[in-house]
Amino acid sequence: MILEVEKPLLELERKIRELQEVDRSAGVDLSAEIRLLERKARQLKESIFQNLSAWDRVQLARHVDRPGTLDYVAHLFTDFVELHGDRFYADDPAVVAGLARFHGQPCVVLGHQKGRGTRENLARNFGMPNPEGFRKAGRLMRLAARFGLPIFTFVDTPGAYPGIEAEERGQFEAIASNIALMSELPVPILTVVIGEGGSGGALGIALADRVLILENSVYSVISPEGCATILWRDAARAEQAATALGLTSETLKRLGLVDEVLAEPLGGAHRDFEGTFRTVQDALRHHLETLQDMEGHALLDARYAKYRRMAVLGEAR
Amino acid sequence: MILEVEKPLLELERKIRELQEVDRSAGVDLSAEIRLLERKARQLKESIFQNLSAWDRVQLARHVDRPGTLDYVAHLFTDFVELHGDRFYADDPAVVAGLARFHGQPCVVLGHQKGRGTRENLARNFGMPNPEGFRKAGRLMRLAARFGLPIFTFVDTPGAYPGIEAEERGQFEAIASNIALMSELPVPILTVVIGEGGSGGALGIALADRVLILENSVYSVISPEGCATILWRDAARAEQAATALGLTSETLKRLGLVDEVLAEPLGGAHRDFEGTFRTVQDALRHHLETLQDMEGHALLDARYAKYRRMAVLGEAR
Amino acid sequence: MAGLFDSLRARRPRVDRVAASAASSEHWVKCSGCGTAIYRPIFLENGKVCEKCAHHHRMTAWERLDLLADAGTFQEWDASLVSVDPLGFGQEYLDKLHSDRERTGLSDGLLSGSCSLGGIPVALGIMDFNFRGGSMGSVVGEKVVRVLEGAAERRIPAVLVTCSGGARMQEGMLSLMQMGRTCAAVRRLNQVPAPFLVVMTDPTTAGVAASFAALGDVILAEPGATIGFSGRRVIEQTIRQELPPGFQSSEFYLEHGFLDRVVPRAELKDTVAAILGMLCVPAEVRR
Amino acid sequence: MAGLFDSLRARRPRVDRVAASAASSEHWVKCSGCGTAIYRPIFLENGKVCEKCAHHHRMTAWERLDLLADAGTFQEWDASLVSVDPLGFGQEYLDKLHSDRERTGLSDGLLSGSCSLGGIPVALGIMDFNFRGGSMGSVVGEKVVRVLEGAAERRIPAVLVTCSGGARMQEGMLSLMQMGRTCAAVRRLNQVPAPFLVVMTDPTTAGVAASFAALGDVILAEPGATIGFSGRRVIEQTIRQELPPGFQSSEFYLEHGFLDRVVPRAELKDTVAAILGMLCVPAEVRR
Ligand SMILES: [Zn+2]
Ligand SMILES: [Zn+2]
Repeated sequence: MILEVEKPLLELERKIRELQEVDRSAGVDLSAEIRLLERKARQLKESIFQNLSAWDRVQLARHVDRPGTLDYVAHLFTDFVELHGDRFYADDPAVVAGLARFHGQPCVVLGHQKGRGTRENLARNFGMPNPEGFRKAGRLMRLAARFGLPIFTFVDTPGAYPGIEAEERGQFEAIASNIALMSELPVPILTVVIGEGGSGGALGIALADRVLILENSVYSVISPEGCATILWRDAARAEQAATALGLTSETLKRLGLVDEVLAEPLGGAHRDFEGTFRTVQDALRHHLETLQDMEGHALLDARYAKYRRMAVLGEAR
Repeated sequence: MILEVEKPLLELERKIRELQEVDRSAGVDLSAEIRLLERKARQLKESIFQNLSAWDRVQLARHVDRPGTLDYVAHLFTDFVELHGDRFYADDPAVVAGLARFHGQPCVVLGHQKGRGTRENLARNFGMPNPEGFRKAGRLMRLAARFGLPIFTFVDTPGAYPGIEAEERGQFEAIASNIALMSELPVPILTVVIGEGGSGGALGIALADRVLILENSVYSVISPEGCATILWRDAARAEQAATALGLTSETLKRLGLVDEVLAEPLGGAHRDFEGTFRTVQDALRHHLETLQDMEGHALLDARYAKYRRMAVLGEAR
Repeated sequence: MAGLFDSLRARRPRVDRVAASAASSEHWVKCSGCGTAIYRPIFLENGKVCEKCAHHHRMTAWERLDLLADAGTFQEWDASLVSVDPLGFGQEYLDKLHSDRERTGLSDGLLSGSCSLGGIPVALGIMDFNFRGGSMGSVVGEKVVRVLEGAAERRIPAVLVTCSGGARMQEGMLSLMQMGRTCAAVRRLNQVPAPFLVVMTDPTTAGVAASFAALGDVILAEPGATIGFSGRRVIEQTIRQELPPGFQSSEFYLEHGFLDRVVPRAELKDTVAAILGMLCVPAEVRR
Repeated sequence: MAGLFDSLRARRPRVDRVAASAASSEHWVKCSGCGTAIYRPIFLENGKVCEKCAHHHRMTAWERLDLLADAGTFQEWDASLVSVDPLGFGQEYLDKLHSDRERTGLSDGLLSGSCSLGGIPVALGIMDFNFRGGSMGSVVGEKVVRVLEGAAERRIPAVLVTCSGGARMQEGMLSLMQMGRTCAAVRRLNQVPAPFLVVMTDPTTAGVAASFAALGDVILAEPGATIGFSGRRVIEQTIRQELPPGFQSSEFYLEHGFLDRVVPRAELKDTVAAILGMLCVPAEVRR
């Protein structure tokens, strides 16, 4: 998957590889040219990634090669034991959840999981949970609360699945119950928006003491396409809608809706998994330490106070 | 519906009515004969109903005219507002539940509901709950606990529904969760077995501070027919199984598995609704008063202690 | 149900204009259920329920208030709280807010306050579809939270009548966060405990359905209301087939276990009062 | 998984006879999954799992103990608790109890005690199908309750391995009540809190499935186990059609959301230990 915005960069990188190949195989010394191109590539990268539009960010956030929940689980956590099922109706593969250790500390970790490739994507329903996904998450979060374990959630979904059966089985109830539940669990909850934060489907596992967001992730009340359709009856104006919706990490931080923006390696998370994991890991470790010093009651009060503030109000006259 | 055991009595009562008719319409004085027959009928009634076999009791407990949960709700309670739904999958008509007042005291009341007649029976699934029925009951019992309301449950079911979808949606989980829930709700729980107490489907709403049972109700770990099939591969020996299973009110009281046996009017509950309602009402009122004097903690300890004792154990050597 | 709207007061001159917008003429209203023309005074007398097909037409928040609150007991809260344009959507949006305020006599999409309801003191919030489709932005969210907090403080029931297409898109993620804070406020009310009763009216969908509206101790709905998370069009596009009739109606969700009762408008107040009467924890009531 | 049953001790001479009952000859076992004849030492070496089709054959409680408990750590509880005949079912039943005791080396259908499991002190209960089909009467119920209470007292995890067709019919309603008291004991353990882990093996049905077995903080199952509330025959009679293949299997219930994991026997101990290690609340451990 190649994004429009990355194309000049990828082109340059291809050229560098060609020169390197010639340099090596033909015994011609092209090292000066290569260095020059490499410097150019670095500059281009910087200029591209320092000037990303909201729409570019949407593309990056949806990038199929971007690390997903299970990638973070595999690299930031140890001893992961995936647990299944909502104890009511089904196991939803669009949400993965389980017990694990974070720096030795037992915890519950869960998140939306998209697939890579068509088959996996179908199995994972493109990361769009049915009610059972939210209920599985809720069950495991209750388990965490019972045993005093911190909860880590990773957000990466286009949204809750808009299907007939999902509606029949109470998609609205499942989301609401989870949000409410997360407001009352007396254990630290840390959320990272690692890709696409799709509306209620995202918030359904994202009411947290700390909501961190990767620089190029987005988090939006509605998809830009959906917004454009409603506002202008034209899905093609999604780019414009993306800007209007204020869905980028910076805007969310400015409005106080997320707690920290995590810088991605230059070129985006999908171009440097290890660098991304380090950043996320350090941030989670730091925030977990702060939260673990708090009593359950203080934690809940602080959580409530944080959300209590999330409104911009006017006064008439 | 006429039970075998009632036939001689009904025959005699028919004769009395005939004589009365003749007496009235033909102007012949038959009052002496009528009095004689009435005395005979009373004696017959007593001899029949004081010598009921376990199998007779099974028939009486299943009698289609026996008062059902909604009859008790209508006559013992006021202000009933039926509430629906388990908030997960469906509303199960085999279980009715709602808010009501018992002698002015707000409460939650619920129970299995069979139908009268084929159509209603189909709609009510013959009083056999699906998982949703147990979950609705559980939801309302939690509501009761939140607001400190006592809970009344009425048991009258052949058992939990043995269907494919019921199994798919976790019949076993639904029953277990309710039983467990009832052990931890710090409000008085009073149960009356008003008809058929069918195994786990009954216990699913019947773990209570007080379990009362009407004289001719039965409560059994398995239906006599099922037991006979397993033990002797012959459902026709159900009568024998009924005796062996110890499913009558007296046996249950003797084993300490129910708290009180409520005498039915002579002839059975189906022959005197008003009398039956009075008995049940008085008993519930009495027990509620005792329970309402207890703190939540004491209530739970007493409830646990009561069930803790329900075992007959031997010691080897 | 005679004289549901007897107590219309000075502040609500635009109620009639709102009702009129759906009418075929000034004196006649065309039922959107069966097409019958209904004489407006009769229509209003019947609480905007069609006598012929029982279709429940949308009510304004003020009309709903008259339906539910005991006459003369309502004290409005937060009447001057208005929406701003935090994301800079632009003048068009601000103009619409202004005209909706004018048209509805509301500060935003929710009317709230304290009143007594069948003699029971309650904190009451009523959404109005005529104000930006009842969409929930910061102000609606804030007012819902204050209704819930107000009820918790006074240890009285909270009653919320929902009527909303979902989040206020123009406030972006601020509007999504209203789901979070209203749900959290419900849980605080639960812990008091004080009863929380929801009345879903047409429509109650998306962000409002998937937050506080789903969390009532008891959830009632009016007949024929549209309820659900995803919109019909989105679902149809996703599954590439038409939706069955009755899908996402009140009756559908009653059957699927997510509503306690579907209550005709004429019985609504009595039902609400009966339920609250049984759930009310005895407590000194400060108003 | 070499030497799963190395530590067979004096008390368990009848283990082999039990296994032999399903065998085609003394030295060969016929796999009930695929029909393959397996050399008995290999069969036992593999924990009674068929190498060819991976069918998990039933284990005795003692074999299961060797599979799960760290060698030499098991201290049996309530070894002298035996069933009586409270309803007077008769001598035939008493004789069966007697011969099952002889045959299994168990006092009744459940072996219980304390041990360490992967280094973690636990209260452990293991049901044995060879004792009256693993049916739960007063003694099994009592022992389950004591495992749960023992774990609660010591603040250590409870692990229950289920293998049961349901209630002990011959104890009538006494056996039904075991559902109530075991569920209540689970909730007391939850409140400590101490972890409760369930391993469902073939079969786990009816009264055992519908009570404590369904309430594990984590519920594991062995592959291919039959799980459910109602028996196949009862369901087929009710709905008058045949049941689909795989119905009521472990895999079926994993898909339907009622199991956390289906775990092959070879991985069972490690999985249990890993989970308990993460759920264990730090506490002074008294044994
Ligand atoms: Zn009409
Ligand atoms: Zn095999």
